[in-house]
Amino acid sequence: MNALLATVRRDLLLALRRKSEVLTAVFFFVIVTSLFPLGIGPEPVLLKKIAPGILWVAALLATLLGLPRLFAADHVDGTLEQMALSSSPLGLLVAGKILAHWLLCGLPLVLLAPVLGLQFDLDASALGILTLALLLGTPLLSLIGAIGAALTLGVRGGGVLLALLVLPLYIPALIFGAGAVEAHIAGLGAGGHLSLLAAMLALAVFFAPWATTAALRIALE
Amino acid sequence: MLKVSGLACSRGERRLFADVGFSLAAGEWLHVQGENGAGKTSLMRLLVGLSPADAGDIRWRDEPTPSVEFRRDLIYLGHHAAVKEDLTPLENLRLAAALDGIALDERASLAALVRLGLRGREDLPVRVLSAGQKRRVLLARLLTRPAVLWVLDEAFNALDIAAVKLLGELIAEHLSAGGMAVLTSHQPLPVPGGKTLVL
Amino acid sequence: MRQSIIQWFRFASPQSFYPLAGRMIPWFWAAAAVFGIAGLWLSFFVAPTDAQQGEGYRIIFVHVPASWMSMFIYLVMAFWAGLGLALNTRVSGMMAQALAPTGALMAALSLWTGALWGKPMWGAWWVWDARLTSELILFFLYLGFMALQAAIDDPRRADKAGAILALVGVINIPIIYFSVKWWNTLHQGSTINMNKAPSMAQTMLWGMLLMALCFWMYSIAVALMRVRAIILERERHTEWVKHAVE
Amino acid sequence: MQWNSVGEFFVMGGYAFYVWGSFGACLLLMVAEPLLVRHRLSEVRKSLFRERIADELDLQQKS
Repeated sequence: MNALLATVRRDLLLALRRKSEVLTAVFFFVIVTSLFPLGIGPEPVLLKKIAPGILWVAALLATLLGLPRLFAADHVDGTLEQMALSSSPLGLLVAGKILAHWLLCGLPLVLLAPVLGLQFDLDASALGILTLALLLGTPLLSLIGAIGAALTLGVRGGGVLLALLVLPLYIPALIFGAGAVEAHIAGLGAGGHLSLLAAMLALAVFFAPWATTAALRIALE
Repeated sequence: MLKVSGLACSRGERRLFADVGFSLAAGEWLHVQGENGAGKTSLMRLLVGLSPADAGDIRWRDEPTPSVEFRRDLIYLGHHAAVKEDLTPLENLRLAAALDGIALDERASLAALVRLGLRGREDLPVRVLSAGQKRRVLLARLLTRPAVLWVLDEAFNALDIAAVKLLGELIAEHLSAGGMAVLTSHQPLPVPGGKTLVL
Repeated sequence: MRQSIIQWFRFASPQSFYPLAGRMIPWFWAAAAVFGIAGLWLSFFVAPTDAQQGEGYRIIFVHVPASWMSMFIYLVMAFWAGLGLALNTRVSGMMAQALAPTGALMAALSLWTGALWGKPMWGAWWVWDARLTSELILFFLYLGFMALQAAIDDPRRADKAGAILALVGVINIPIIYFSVKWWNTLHQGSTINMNKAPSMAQTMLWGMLLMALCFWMYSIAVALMRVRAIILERERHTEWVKHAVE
Repeated sequence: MQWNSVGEFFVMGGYAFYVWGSFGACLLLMVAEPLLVRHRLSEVRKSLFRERIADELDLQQKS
């Protein structure tokens, strides 16, 4: 467990020295969501209807933006190799890296989403559901994305390939995440969607670090 | 303690080596020699468990590797710098130890850096150091991580005369304390004794 | 039991699997032809005209088998991939690699025939129906698998990476299908559902079954042909391959 | 049998384009795929054959 926390601290420290990489994802999220009203038109009814979908798709693409770097830098300078040979289990270190990725690329989106939701005329309770759905959903995106990042490590055209591998797997998260807000607005209650998101998150927490570790070992061979 | 037998490895369709075997006891070291492309680095990676062998058996304290115990006893330094450019040498040592689950105090890490001649560079980002100095930061891990088996791949490259001599001393100290080492190099090494394996 | 395991491992070597596959291929082609002729006869000459959809419904005789096969092949592919990862047998990875293009083809056929069915029935080439949407996602999963394998140069590494992806995909397919279905009912987009083909007559079911058998045999035959090509490509430097080819 | 003439069979009750488009696409792709695979197989065989001839020539030259 200490090794996990040490990895998180390490990655946060590294990100602190290179702020631009973290801020890119956040800026992307803010700009893309602000572009939609400009492209569609300022009708509040329409904007309100498409807001959950837009915010979710933007969040999905923003997390995707940071994924290629998740393991690449450590792979190039050889620290990943040292991690694989560390006396701590690689799975723990990988879990730490995924957690750090979420803290850097996922959590800022969760915190920003209510502010951006205001642009789309969502009311307070809908904003709350949106934030909650993103809070459950963005770690799921980081976990699934890590598998893709590990599989495409050091591979030609890795970035595009990563998107091709990971985006289809993101669909359930998108459906339930955006669906939660829509269901709430429609007065159906978001409980079902949110609990399904939580169930998928639990499944991913269990499987994804394991699959990522296996993929990393293959990439290091 | 380290026993290797019948090791075989191929890259793609090309067979690099087959039936490689050796054993090391406390205080012994092995010099792996061979031309470029003979498979020295591949052998090192097989040995530490980064890549799987086509055939063969590697045993550490009579247990098959890679085991947790083996990883705890092992330190492997390869071609890569394996240091973070944005961090200082001190931070690099401390974080590497933390990932291994080793508590490293300030004094021990400073002592390692001073020993490797990095006095005055502890708080500079590694980015601004020269290639040889980066290499020294990596080598400082030999002092901060208590390992029995040192596997050093081309560790003497990019080092100046003083550093080569220093690394030779470090290895000799390690051996006389009952450690073991596997080294690859083209040139003769400044370490007395040792077995030789030619690929 | 022990004997059969040993037997299995014997065929798991590319050298013995290559001629075995060669011997099996004609039989699967023959079976595909027989089932195909019977199925086509049933679907065009025995199955009656549908009261609501007229003759247009006959598309299900290829649409449904193609959809079934596209899903089934992914399962088989994941099975081989997982086996290769667990037992480190070389043929397993090659089988997984050989199945992927055929699976993708089936998914593409399912989408194409689905669109051609949708146009006269729903008045649109594409509707975001739960089945069509999951089929599209399955098609993307196949493309991802093939792209990943093509991008990695070392075939052994490509096999292993592909295996992990296939296993992750196989866990995800039910989740994706379920989520798309949920999404579909929430939005109430299309009301017609493909699996409720009106009053499925016994003969229709038989026609679909025979066509599905034809597609199945076809898939095996093509996959075996492709695996033979892959074996020769990968093992080209071994002695036996040099002697196997005249 | 519900077809009175060959022409009626091909018209497919007005759905000719959709029905034949579906069956035709299946037939086309399911003929094309084996042909492509066979081409791939014969390409490998040819290159293996070339290699063998080259090996033999190599041996002749040495002896």
